[in-house]
Amino acid sequence: MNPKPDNKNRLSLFGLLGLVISRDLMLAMRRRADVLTTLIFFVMVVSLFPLGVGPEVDMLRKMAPGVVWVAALLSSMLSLNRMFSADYIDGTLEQMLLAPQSMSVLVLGKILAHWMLSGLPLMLMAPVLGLQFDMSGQALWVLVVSLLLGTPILSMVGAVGAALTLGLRGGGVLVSLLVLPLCIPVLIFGTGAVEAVTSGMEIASHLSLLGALLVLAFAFTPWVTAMALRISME
Amino acid sequence: MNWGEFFAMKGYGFYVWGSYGVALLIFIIEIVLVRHKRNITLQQLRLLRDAEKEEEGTT
Amino acid sequence: MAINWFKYSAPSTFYWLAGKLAPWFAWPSAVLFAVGLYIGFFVAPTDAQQSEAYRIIFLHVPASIMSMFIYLVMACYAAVGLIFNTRLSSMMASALAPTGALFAFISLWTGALWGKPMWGTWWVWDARLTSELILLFLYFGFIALHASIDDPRRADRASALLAIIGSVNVPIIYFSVKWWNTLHQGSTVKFTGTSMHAAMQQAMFTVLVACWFYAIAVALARVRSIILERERNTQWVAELPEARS
Amino acid sequence: MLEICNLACTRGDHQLFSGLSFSLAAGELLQVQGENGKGKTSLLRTLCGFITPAAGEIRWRGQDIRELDEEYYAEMVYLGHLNAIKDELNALENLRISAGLAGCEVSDKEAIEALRHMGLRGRETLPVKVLSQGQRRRVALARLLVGNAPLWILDEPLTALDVGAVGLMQELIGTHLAKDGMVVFTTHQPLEVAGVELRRLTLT
Repeated sequence: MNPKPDNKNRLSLFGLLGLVISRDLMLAMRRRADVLTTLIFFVMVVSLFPLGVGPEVDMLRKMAPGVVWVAALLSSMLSLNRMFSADYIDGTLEQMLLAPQSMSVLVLGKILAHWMLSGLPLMLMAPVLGLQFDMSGQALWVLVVSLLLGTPILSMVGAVGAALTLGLRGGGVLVSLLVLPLCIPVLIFGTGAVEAVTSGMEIASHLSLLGALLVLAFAFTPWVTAMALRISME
Repeated sequence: MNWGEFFAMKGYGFYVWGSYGVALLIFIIEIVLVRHKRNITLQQLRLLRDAEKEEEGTT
Repeated sequence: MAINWFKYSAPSTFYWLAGKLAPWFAWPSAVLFAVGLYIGFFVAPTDAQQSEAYRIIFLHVPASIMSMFIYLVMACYAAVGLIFNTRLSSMMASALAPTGALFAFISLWTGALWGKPMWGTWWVWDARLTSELILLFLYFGFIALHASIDDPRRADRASALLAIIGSVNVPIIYFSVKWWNTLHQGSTVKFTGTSMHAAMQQAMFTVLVACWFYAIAVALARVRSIILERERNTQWVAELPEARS
Repeated sequence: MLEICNLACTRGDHQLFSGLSFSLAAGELLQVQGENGKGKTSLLRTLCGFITPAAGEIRWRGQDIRELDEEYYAEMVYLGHLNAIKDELNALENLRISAGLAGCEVSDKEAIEALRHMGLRGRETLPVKVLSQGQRRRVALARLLVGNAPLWILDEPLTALDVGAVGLMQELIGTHLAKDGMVVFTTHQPLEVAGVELRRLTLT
């Protein structure tokens, strides 16, 4: 009987997480256009709003958090398709399912990489756009914090949708149809925090609810996504 | 009570009958669709079977 | 008496059973609708505040309850199908989805027609209405996902996962919308605490049972077509008298 | 070691095969044969656990692979029709990442050695984009050299390979079998390994 292979060179879970993240980042760096398109889309959508509703500063200031958040939601939908489809097409996803480590950790790595490439740039970009809408410094600060807490949730919930619609015709539209309704609480609390600070109310409750959603999503979505991927690969 | 008064619903006739009318319409459409789907499915089954019979006949 | 329940979970037996049961739900449903609406329109008195417009309630409330209830039942069926790999429960889930979406739509429609004369507007961003709208979106998502996957097994499993996630999310969405709403404007929509007349309750309850029976009848009828479609290559379908030309 | 009992597989609503039983012991080579559409790939994908069998079970070291899960995956390698190679990365990076996904860390030295063994000397740091189909396949096959999994499941390993590479593949399989490895594969080309009896399984 064959002895079981030795575990000398076995990769630890954190090693795997690091490997997946660095791989996705490296791939994105060699294909920068994809990341930049999403970011430009975000900037464009936000900039279109004043043109649509008129340049009154008071109204713009009131709308700003909502506009930024909706634009962030839409542009993260755009980038969702990329999350698994390239790996699905070239067979890497098959190999990932055969990884002798927890699939959830692998998926978590991909989600984090996706966030670094979509949520993080949006978050860094948001203050500049907020200035276009004449937001106060304090409001900008809260906006960034709310995006920091909220955009990872978008990536996580989005991952489930992306995994379920893997390889389907019309997957791009379908994924938005599935994911957008599920993201409504994030939108509500995200914009709520910014609105609260501009109207002088306390913001802690909004942000802590957002944090609670983040923890909840962090606990379940990698696992659910892994399950969805198995279903989609069958 | 006369029927004209009844249908007027004290001025709210449009809203009340609009609700019930549309609901009725939706129920009827759904029932028709379910029946239609059943007919289509049965028809496909028959076609499938006829095609198989013909194949058996020729081979 | 020992009944072999597993026997009824075989599609071939259930096809027959559903055919037998459907009329037993369909006709009582029609009768109950008639009775409920008779009580609602002729027995129940005119409301002091809302005049005759309140009579929409006999349809609106049962439709709203049904839309949520059907979603839960659908998610349960889907979950059973996913966990125990029983084909029939997945088929039941997909048979229920369109009916649930219809009830959600009726609920929104009647809500709008009720809102206009009462609050002067077709739509308010109230927690209840908004959640109902999102529920309709969730139904659309379920149906769309199921429809766009060709392999029925994968379609069942993928949409089951979606239905479960949706049912976890519905309460979160409801409370977040409610909170958002109270922060914004204070709830403009309040069901004033007028004690409901007994006849009103009876009418509403009767229509609710009628809707329930209707949903069961339609779902059973629909699941029969789904069973035939999925099992078309089996021997028992080939031997069905109605499939003979 | 690998036992298949009464396996059945359905795709959509037609049955590909049923009642399939066989077992594979250390050092054995099994070729799965059959016409197109008879379920060769589906059988291999079922062995990988991608597809849930409609009936029957697959056991590895006496336990169901569904229960073993990660332990089983640590002991097998699968190479499918798709290479799992990224165009944007170079051969070395590709190999290191795919080995990492398979759970083992590979040093640069080992990886370069494996690639050279596969006849890719001098092309280790070129982006895979510029390589030919056959060379890409070799990059994918190099994965077999860096792991130490006893079970190899290879779906059409010889496609796009030239004669030299086919010989290399035969040699590779031979060494693996000599080390008490196991290979299940499908192919349209003849493949012979010196000194090993080839078992055949035909799907009808």
